[in-house]
Amino acid sequence: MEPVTSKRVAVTVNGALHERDVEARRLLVHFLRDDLDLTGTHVGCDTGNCGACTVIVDGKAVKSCMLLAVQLDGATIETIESLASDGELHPLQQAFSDHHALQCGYCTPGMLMSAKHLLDHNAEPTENEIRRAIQGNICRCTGYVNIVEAIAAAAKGEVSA
Amino acid sequence: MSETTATTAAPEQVEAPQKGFAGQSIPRKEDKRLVQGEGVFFDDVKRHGMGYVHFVRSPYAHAGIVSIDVSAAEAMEGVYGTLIGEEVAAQTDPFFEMSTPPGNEIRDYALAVGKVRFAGEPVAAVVAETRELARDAAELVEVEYEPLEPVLDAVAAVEPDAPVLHDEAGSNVVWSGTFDWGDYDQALAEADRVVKIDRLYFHRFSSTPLECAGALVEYDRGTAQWTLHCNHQMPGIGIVWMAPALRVGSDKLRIVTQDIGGGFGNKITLHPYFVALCLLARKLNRPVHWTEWRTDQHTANTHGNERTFLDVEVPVKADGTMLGYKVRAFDDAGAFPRYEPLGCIIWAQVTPGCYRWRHVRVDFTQACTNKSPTAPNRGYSRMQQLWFTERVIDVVASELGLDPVEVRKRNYIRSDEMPYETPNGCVYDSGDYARCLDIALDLVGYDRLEERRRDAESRGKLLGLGIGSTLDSGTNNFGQSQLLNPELQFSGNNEVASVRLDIFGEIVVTLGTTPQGQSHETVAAQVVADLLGVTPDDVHVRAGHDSYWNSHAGFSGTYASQFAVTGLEAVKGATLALADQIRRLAAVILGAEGPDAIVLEEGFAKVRDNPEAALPFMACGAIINVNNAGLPPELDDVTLNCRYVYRPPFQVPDTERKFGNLTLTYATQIHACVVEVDRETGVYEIVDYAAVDDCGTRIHPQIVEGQVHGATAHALGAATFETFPYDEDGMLQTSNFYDYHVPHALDMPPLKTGYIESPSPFSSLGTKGMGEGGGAGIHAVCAALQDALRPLGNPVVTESHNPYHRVWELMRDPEASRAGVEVAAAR
Amino acid sequence: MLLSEVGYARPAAVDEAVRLLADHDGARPLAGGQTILNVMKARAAAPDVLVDLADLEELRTIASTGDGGLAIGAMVTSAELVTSSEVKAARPVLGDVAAQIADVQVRNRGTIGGNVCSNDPTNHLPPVLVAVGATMTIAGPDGERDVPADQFFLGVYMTAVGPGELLTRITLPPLAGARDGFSSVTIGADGTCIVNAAATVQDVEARVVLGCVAATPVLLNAQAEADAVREAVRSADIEPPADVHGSAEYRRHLAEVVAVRAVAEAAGAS
Amino acid sequence: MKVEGTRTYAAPRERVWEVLNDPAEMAGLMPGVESFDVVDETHWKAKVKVPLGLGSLRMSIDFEKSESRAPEHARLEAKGKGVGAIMSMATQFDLSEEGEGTAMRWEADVRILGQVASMGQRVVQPIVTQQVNDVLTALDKRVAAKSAETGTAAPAAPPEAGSSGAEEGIHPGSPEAYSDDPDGPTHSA
Repeated sequence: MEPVTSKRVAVTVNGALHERDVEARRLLVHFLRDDLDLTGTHVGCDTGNCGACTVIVDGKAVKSCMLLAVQLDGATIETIESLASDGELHPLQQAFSDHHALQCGYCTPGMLMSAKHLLDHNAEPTENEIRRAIQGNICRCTGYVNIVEAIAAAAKGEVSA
Repeated sequence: MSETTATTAAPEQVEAPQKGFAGQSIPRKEDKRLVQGEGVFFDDVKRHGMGYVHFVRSPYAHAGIVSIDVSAAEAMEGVYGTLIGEEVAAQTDPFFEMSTPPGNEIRDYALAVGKVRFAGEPVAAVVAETRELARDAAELVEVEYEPLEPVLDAVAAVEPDAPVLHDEAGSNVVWSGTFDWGDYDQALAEADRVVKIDRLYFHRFSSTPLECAGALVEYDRGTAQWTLHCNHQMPGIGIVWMAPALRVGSDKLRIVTQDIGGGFGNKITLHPYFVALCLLARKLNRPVHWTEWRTDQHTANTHGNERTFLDVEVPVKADGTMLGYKVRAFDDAGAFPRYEPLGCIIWAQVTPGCYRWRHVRVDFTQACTNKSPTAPNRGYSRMQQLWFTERVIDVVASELGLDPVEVRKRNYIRSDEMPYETPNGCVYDSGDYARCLDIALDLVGYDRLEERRRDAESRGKLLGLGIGSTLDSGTNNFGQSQLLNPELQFSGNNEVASVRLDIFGEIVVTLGTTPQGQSHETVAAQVVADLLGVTPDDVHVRAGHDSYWNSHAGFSGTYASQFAVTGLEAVKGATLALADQIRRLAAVILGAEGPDAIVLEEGFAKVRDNPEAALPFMACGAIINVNNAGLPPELDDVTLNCRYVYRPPFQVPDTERKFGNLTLTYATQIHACVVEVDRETGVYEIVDYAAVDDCGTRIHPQIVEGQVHGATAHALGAATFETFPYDEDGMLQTSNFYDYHVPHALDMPPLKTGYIESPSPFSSLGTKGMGEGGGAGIHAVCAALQDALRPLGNPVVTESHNPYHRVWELMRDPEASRAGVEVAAAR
Repeated sequence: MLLSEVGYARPAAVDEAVRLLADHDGARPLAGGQTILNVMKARAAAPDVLVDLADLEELRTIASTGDGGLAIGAMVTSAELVTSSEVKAARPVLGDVAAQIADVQVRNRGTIGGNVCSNDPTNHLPPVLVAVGATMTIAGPDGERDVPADQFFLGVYMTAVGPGELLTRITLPPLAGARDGFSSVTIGADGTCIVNAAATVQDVEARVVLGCVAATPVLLNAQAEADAVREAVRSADIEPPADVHGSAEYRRHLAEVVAVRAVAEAAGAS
Repeated sequence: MKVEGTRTYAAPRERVWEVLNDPAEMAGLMPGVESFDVVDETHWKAKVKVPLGLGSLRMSIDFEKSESRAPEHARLEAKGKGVGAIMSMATQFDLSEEGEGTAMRWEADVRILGQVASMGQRVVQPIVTQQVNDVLTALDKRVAAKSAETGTAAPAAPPEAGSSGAEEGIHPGSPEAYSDDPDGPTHSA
């Protein structure tokens, strides 16, 4: 085996298989945004702190700016674009709207994916567990107050129709 | 951990029960797209064949540019072209400067010309096929520098032997002047004591919006027009800077925004970058796309104003009544003034803070330093002043052994004095500070304070309570710029909205504003819905801003806490005009007596006493737009497309006395904070926090509360974590989110909120601009720390930023901080 | 944010990984990537080749050793350390400390091997592994060698893992009556570390290891009692780096405080 | 950032001076040198690949010997340029005879500018110290080797590991060599 500077990768993103040649140096977030046009995943920092680029890879929340696309060959990825189905908002999305858990909306996709990862693994989180789950997602608008409330409400199924 | 408690206290002034959507927390119109990742932020916009831009930035804080060689970069495969300062200097004029000499001699271009003045300043730009290639090529640009000594402090910058940044100005002074209001000497004569404080320092930080700056810029050769898909938060002013620099008329620049990932003022002065992009798009005849990265934003975008207060004097009566103050203030503008020197006057909107201080003398100097340029940052310039007033209150109280709550109440402007004219002619419209304070204290359990102190002590902690009393002054009178430079031809303010009824009866609203999370689509729809008798779902508010299609006025934009007044007054004015046209049309069509006989309800124009006679809006839209043959001439002016420009009732201030009303409305924030300090480490935790807000009539309480949460989070971050310090070489020490720690979910204390409503007498809806807050959290934390540390030798908190190590230093050596404070007998 | 061009290989076995690392000058292992990709984004350092360890399943296991200790593969993530019942049973401090590393997303990717091999002074795991007396197993062209944790860390971003070598396993001895503790002061909750300390107390003897006060963890031995620990930190004459989060003096002071707290926590642990 | 210290060598002062003043010898002391050119008696140029553990940082460095009083004092200025990094260093040393051996008092003032500086002082500071230590360790060995060649004195205690390690992300010395005390605990005889 010899190292390569670009490689063909096959990834399943939101249920669809994509095959692309990609440079080894390309970050997953740029692969999603620039190559696959999935622009719901955002970039807010360049050090893996802000979590705006959070997606779920093989069931785990990760920061897509902290992975190379070539590492994902064969992986299954869920992005914000997969959350609503058939025009119906996911309960978390509805709860975020109900509770005014977003202002500018830039951190929201990453925040929602972290919240989904939490609820996928813990159906009844405590407030502290919610805060720990979104510790890796920076929001500069809300002070997190309404985000925490929204996630708690979604967990309890208390969302508006 | 968090709880949100609306106070049970009844609103201050209860009007007739609300009928309609205003006052209700309806679902936000923006949310559906944003929660699905379907918002459109500038970086989501792509064009065929576009090139990616990477800026080559200076590693030096201060250096001459000896040479720039772009040949290797241009020769690289995949590179489309480059731009350097010499080209910029040849093709553009320096940006307009607002100051008087020497500040207005400064020549500010899109790229560094001849010299670099802060680390991170762009010196060249490279465009390539991919983002990565652009950066690769940028590394091949050879720049030879001749390092110069940097100057990194505003006070030092005005010393005669300081290195000068701008040779053409010959001095680092951007602006300086004296403000003298009331009779300070008389105040000294009346005082029983004078409290003196050597130095107070408000630190440099910014709101660091999560979305960094950027743009996709297209150039149309045929029409010589540029289109910028970007996140500029004040396009009107942006164009005023850019068009003359590019030597074109303002119509040649089209600025388009949709969703913006937070602005907080930090996206007002993007014009240097955008002019470079315009030049590249024209030079290369292709769309160019620039994404600023986080490190770039921290090192080279905008910072908030850093201010040093020297030689503070406060004349005080024996009973704790403070008569005013005297101070020398030094404001650090960074390397280029850009939006400055407006910060040299904006603070004066809140000259006495919340207090009845009548005698004020301020010697104000703003200087350039070799640091990133400053720009408005949430609470712009007033936050610094309000921090100063709150520190003054607490230090004076502490030194004279007075209770900080009692001192505040004694000195607060009273609700029965409203509207209140400050010593410099500003008019505080309404409010009840003492009542807000009582609510805040109640929320944090003030009555159990001593008990909680003892409990904390038993756990090795020191507990302290602090108060931050601030005002969010909204709707600038731009005439205040004439107090800095009487030659400037700016005054008043304006905002614009268009409301129309389209062919199928759709109600379409365009705003002059450029929201970045402030929910203008929703709030505008509430106001329109109530006036036209429809629901907010029936009102289509255009997302974002397009300077070609949105109405916009000279001061349009989203800044300075003004939408609830300027934006909504414009929406209301346009809607009323439309309603009037609909009524006139319907009266004719339905054969009613006149427009007054028509009511608008549920999407119909109805004859008041004959519900059977009703014209749906769809018919109105169709009649005027596509079925208008035979309409009588008295309807000639009915277009169902109404634009309204709201102009607040301002006068030009008196430039001699620097006197006049500088702002229309004043929202109040009274915050109370309880901290526990670990005696061993200086680490502290906010264990209780209350924010009480009064922004007059609330159109959408949930959105108002969201702004309160956000402003509080910014203030708490700045109080403890967020700072932009430089080392001796002028290198920023916190250029990423590892070192520039912003509050995370676990860092935020439990927040309690309360409110009262004191409607503004100066806005027709009773609203007041809000959202910036006045940095009350910073002031409250400073006060709480000082209170907590009192048993350890009564150290004085003299800086706005108090990280753990600073608290530890205060505990270890209280005398060092006390040395700068003195209580003198009055003369 | 934009990386320099880099070669990429994803070997299927450890010996192949070792060969790749040996064959290519400037090759570096890519484990979770939560440090190295950041350094590459800043272009502060540029490896020529990344050898992705993702497929090396044998590096992903947590096993109890015969004596009640733990053998942890270098590719075990922080998240796995947090939830591992083996870790909880044998050496719970490791899971407790791993839970304080950054955030969920970083813990889902970041590995124990990457954390110790990057040896950023702010990392939590290096002091813990030195305190518990872990053994680091390094695979190379000539087979495996073991390095005690207290000899593993050589400098910022530098360890005993040499060219053509790979950290494969970290072995923790059984508690055997010892107790572990950890204490840190960070910027905000679980933020960047200012100073940390790990302690292992056996009877009345404490091994205390300070982090973020030097390029490598600083090991001290003292009686497990506050004054003695404090004195041991003082006499270690540490010269911590100063930065925006604390002067050298503040870090020196914190070192005493967190050392005492880590020992107290260990003493109080059952 | 200033680092300074003293060291002693079990070699005569002239021997130490020779090593320190021969550009070719200097080239051998620096970590990761890829090319080294002598421009004239007081000016040299080097291209280096500074080992930083996670990867290397390439730099072009210009050296200027600004003061020289054989065999006791010299001052050297270095200016380095890399991607996102500017390094400037002023170093000077004074040699004095100490019994059979030589004592060296040295100091280095190192400034790092540019994006690398953004990695934070708590990282950059130890790295600089480490690099300085690398040079000093190599100097120890070189003086010892030279002494062995000419048989003038017993060699200083050499570090254990191979010297090429630094380029590969491993440090040549024992862990103590990287303590924050740039003097190192025991490098001299």
